[in-house]
Amino acid sequence: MEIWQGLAKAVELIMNGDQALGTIVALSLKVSGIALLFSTMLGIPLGIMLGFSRFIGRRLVIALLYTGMGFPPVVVGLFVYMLISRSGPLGRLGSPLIPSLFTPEAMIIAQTIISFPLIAGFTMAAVMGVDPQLRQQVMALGATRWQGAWTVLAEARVGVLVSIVAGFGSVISEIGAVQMVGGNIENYTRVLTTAIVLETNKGRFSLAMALGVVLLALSFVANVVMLRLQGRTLDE
Amino acid sequence: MEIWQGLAKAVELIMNGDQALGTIVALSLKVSGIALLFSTMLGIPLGIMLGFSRFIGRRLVIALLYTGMGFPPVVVGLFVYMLISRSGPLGRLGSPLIPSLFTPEAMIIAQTIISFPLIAGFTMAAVMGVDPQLRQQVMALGATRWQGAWTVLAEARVGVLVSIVAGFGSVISEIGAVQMVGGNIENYTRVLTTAIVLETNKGRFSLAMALGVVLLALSFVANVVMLRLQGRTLDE
Amino acid sequence: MSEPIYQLRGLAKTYGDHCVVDVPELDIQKGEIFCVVGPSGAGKSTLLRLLNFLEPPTRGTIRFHGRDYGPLDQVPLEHRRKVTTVFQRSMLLNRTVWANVNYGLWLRGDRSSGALVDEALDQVGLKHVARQHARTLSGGELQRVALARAMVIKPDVLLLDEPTANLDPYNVGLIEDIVRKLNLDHGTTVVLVTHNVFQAKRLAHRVALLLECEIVEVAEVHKFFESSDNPRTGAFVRGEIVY
Amino acid sequence: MSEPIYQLRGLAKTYGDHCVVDVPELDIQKGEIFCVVGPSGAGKSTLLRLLNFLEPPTRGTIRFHGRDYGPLDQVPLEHRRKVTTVFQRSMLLNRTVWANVNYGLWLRGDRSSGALVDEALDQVGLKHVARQHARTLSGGELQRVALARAMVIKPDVLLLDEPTANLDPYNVGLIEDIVRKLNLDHGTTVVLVTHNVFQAKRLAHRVALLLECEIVEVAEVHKFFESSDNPRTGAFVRGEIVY
Amino acid sequence: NAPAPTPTSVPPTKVPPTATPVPPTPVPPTAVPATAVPTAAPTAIPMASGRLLLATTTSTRDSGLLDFILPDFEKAFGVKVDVVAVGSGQAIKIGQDGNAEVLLVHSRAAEDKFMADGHGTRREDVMYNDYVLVGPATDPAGVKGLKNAAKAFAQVAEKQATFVSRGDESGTHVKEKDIWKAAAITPEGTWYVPAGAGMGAVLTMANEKLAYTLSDRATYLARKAEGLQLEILVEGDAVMFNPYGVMLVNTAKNAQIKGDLAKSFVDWLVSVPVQEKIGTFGVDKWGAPLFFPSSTLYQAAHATAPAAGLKITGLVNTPMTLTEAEVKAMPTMEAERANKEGVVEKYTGVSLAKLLGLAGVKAEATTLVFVADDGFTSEVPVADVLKCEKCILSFRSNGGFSSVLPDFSNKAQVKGVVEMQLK
Ligand SMILES: Nc1ncnc2c1ncn2[C@@H]1O[C@H](COP(=O)(O)OP(=O)(O)OP(=O)(O)O)[C@@H](O)[C@H]1O
Ligand SMILES: Nc1ncnc2c1ncn2[C@@H]1O[C@H](COP(=O)(O)OP(=O)(O)OP(=O)(O)O)[C@@H](O)[C@H]1O
Ligand SMILES: [Mg+2]
Ligand SMILES: [Mg+2]
Repeated sequence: MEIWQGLAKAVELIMNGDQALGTIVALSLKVSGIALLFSTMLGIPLGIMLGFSRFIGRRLVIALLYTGMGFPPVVVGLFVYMLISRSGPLGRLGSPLIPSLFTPEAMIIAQTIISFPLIAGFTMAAVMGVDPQLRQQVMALGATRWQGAWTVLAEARVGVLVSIVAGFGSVISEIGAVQMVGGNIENYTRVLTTAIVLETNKGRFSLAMALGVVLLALSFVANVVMLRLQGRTLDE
Repeated sequence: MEIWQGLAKAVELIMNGDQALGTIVALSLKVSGIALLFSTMLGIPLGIMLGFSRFIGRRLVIALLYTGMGFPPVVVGLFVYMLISRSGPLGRLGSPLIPSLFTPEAMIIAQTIISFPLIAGFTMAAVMGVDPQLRQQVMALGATRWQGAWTVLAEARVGVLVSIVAGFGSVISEIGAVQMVGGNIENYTRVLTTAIVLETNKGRFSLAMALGVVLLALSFVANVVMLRLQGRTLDE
Repeated sequence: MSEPIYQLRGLAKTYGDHCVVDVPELDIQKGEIFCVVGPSGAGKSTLLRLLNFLEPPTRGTIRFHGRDYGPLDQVPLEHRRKVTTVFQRSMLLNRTVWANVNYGLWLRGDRSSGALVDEALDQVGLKHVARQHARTLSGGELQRVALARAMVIKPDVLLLDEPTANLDPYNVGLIEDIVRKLNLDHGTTVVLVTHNVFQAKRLAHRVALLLECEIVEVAEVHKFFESSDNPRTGAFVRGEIVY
Repeated sequence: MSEPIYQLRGLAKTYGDHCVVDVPELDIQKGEIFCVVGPSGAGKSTLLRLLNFLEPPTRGTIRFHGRDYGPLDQVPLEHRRKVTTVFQRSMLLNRTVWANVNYGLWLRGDRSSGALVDEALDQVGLKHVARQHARTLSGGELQRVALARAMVIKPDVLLLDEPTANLDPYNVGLIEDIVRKLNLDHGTTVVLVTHNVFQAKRLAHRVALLLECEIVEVAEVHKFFESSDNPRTGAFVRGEIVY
Repeated sequence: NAPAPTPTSVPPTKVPPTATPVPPTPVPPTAVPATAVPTAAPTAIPMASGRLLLATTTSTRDSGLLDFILPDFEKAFGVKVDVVAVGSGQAIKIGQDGNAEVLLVHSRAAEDKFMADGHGTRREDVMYNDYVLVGPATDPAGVKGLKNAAKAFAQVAEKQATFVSRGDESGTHVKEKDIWKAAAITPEGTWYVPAGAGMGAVLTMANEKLAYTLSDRATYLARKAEGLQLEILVEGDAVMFNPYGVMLVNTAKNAQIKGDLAKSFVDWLVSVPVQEKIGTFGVDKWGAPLFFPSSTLYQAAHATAPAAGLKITGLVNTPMTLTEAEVKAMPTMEAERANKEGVVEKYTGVSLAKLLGLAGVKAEATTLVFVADDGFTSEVPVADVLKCEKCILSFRSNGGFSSVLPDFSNKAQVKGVVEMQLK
């Protein structure tokens, strides 16, 4: 059966240390890793703010954030495309700070936009799940704003962890946007997902499946490492 | 600029009550709605179980769940394709219970698989964030297992709500799998996302953007309704 | 005398190799107010959790309504529902006070008018906070709401863990009256954990001293406080350190 | 006498139109043990939150270390760090006991050996639970850990909200000794909320009676309990209902 | 495959649908006799309601062709045709798995393999379009107007001008690789961008990068109408033709395949009216058709048209009717002959001897009669013609044939030959 063929092929690819595969995996990890870093840096503070403060327009921001979780990647891709395209408002400037289309940098921008609402939304939920009295307790002990936020985050660690895991999942598995702004150029912007689509289009389903298995193995390992780093939080 | 053209076109399409658009929107909502229902029905109990109980292999299940959040939709699509293809292990049976490829039912299966790890993972995190003493309190008051679980869910409602929102976001914005198993057949399996990709490939960026805007408007409205139903939870 | 409501036999609870409760034999009579005193960390709250079947014991059994419940036994809902606890640290649900007090009734499928809820809130002097959100309560209000919530379900056994710790003298008296009334009018068996020796004196029929997981003495209240044979009881009551 | 550590002027806190604290004028002296008593829901805990700058008042100001803090003022970190509270319902972080007690020091960037932490735990008699997880503590242990956590940061002002509510007589005595010692040796100003009239008598220099958000009487401890001018004070002490 | 024919007509875009350029795959000269051609579309099977799944490549759907023709079929047969448009490879895979009834793809080698492996039970030519080399208007490699694709590619490589490749083993990509091979170049280096994306995406990318790329004409024209700035630089080379075939999936694969309906669909698709409709698609919008019909039936039918066909009749083993396209698909040769003014002119055409050989001249035949479209006739001895190596039937620049028999009298030079009769 093809599913087994796919598995067998995956093992074979990994065992043989296929070089093309290596390049693709490295690029996938690099792009998704950096995008995850950015979206964590954006999403967690926003999530904390939404979880802690009550301000006018907060509900609107939350509704927008929720909508952001449903941003179709291809629309984000389109949007980034239009912005940084040669004829787009940013691309026109020709500034070296603005990445060109069909570069890993453009992919990172798109993936950051895709994953940060997830991270912000879940961080907000996790932070809101922490008893407000604990926040008061922490402030009473002399925490600065940042220390207080950090402590509450640490208390909500399962939720925050899951938010980062979900963010990682959303970027590593994303196709529409990286295809759109990255262009799936071999050895340059081809990542695992676009490679999978390519093989699928060629009708080479078992190879596509094998790449899929590699991708899943990769995120499984990443998650196990994450769980390890996390220590015993989940068993508490 | 094309982004504005897209917006204008979106407004125009909606205003004119474009019939093709109506069909697409209805199908998107139907498929994603049913898939969300299924994945909620699967994911919430699993999340509760993982959050409440400590059993052997729990960590493994969690690591698998986290990995599931990073399932590339196209791989899920491929997997479902291989299973229910007429030459696949299930499709071969020719049972009327097993949906054929290129039908909305096949899309629902794929989307359910895609979204349930998100829902289960976040439900787990939300439930784990609830003080275990509250669970004891609830049991002491004479709750059955189910009532206890329900009450804890209600306490963790922000987190559970966000998990459902994220699940909705993941299915409504998903492309790879619906394209693969749905085939993007006009008036039958064409949903908003596949329509967007189609228009993008045709180079009709502003129409694609317009569809994207419609999709976002749709999930915005869905989220606002959800927040409304939720009452004041988020302001507490 | 009728059969005891609880019969504890060889009951023990340990965390790791740390013994928290170890009761070779203890009967609690139907309809009595049984008071448990003892230093901090002695295992009093743990004993109550065992009596409410919230945790399985490590060893031994609790006989309740004709059945022995050991470490692996599932306690059926109908038996669990005969007992309830007001915890030392009460947890209210994130709802209004009224909904919290109604919760036990709701669990039992009782969708009646809620007159019971209003009445219970009135008894604990908190009718005016019924619509308030549980999170806004003061410490003493919280404690009284927790008691009201336990009362409405009319349990056979009421386990009270420091029910007046956060209350002022007037409210302490109010709560004590309620407990006494429940015991007299409904025959509710009460197991009361308290550090307030005077309260134990005022309410209890029998008192037990729990010291480092073991029950050192069980005696009638007068005997316990006035003419205990056990020197450690006297020391505990005087606020001296006891081992 | 030196300048008071707190000067409250026209201070009020309301939730909606429900008045919770309303103090036209009150000074708390540096180095005194100031005790606040009053019925449940009077506003005692709220007053402490105001004194710890955890909530802004609705009206009025608190003068502290030469500055007036009103409804809109940000209290600088250095001033906030001079005060800490042991809450009525202490919240520990989801960590070990030791880490909890160390937390205040960690916040202040103090990465020293932790000898202070061990010492504080020893003082409250909990050296043996240092490695235990905070969630496993008994009620009384929790309360003592919360006190130890507040002590290690050596605050100028220590706000104690029912610090011995869950403790047995021996531990009550222990904690009272600690508080007295802190006050004598370090000159720590203590504001103590308690329902234990005897405790107030034992510890306080001055006592205030808070009744439905207003301070009805402030007096020297002996005067307050033995020869109060205010009939309501007497009624409160006797456990009668007071308005 | 047979050697590519050289088209002498104007590039396909400017040709009206009936005046087709040379089809990419030579049609076997044994065409269906005109009499056997059903010219009407198959009539509807009244009860055949249901769904028919057609797996096809994106170009047929994205160009709008299917929307243009399918409603007719749906109406006539009371069925719904579900179109799944994917990569050629994936479409073929879908057919192999038995998940579709009919395939409409353009990947000749894969199609032949599909048939050879028994996955399909019938294959028919449907139509073709062609590939074009597009690039920025500035044309940094200076290839504009070249007629030879390989040469243009070589020039792009030499100038190291950016070239975006589909890189996805699609029909287009395979064709591109063929051309590189013909140019004897292995494309490598930063200038060569293997994108691994669909045609639309690659055009977008080339537009953005000011690069060259090989595109099918349909997608290019569609994108051009949406504001693409690239221009056609090279077109018309015979190697750039792109034939589409329709295949019936083997009903033996599984019971769910609707074989009868699928057969009706194929019959319908290759029928002359439908083919003619295909030939008109896009004319109104782009001034030229996007696809050129090429089913056997269509070609046979159009062979009877007086101006565009050739009959071989009389004393032959197999009387035949050839379309102009069929004739042009045959191997060509050149002949020279002085005109009335004595100037020597070159003519391209098909060897008369070979043409006659196809039909098989009977031994008793003595005379060959050329019949012109205006009814003019002229006779020459058969034996001389069969011996003559330089005698051809030349292609006229605006369609039709002329006989060019260099060493024969002027009488033998007939313009507008529509029939060759043997007596
Ligand atoms: N957000 C709020 N909305 C309305 N009422 C509130 C709110 N927060 C607190 N209260 C009320 O304010 C009053 C004062 O609360 P506080 O905690 O200060 O009382 P306390 O004197 O500490 O009582 P106790 O001795 O019971 O702890 C209570 O009656 C409480 O219900
Ligand atoms: N999981 C655990 N691991 C180790 N020790 C535990 C665990 N859970 C509880 N303990 C210990 O068990 C002892 C008994 O706790 P319990 O809550 O029953 O005491 P208590 O008699 O109610 O004390 P208090 O009067 O202070 O409330 C405490 O010393 C506590 O630290
Ligand atoms: Mg206890
Ligand atoms: Mg209070």
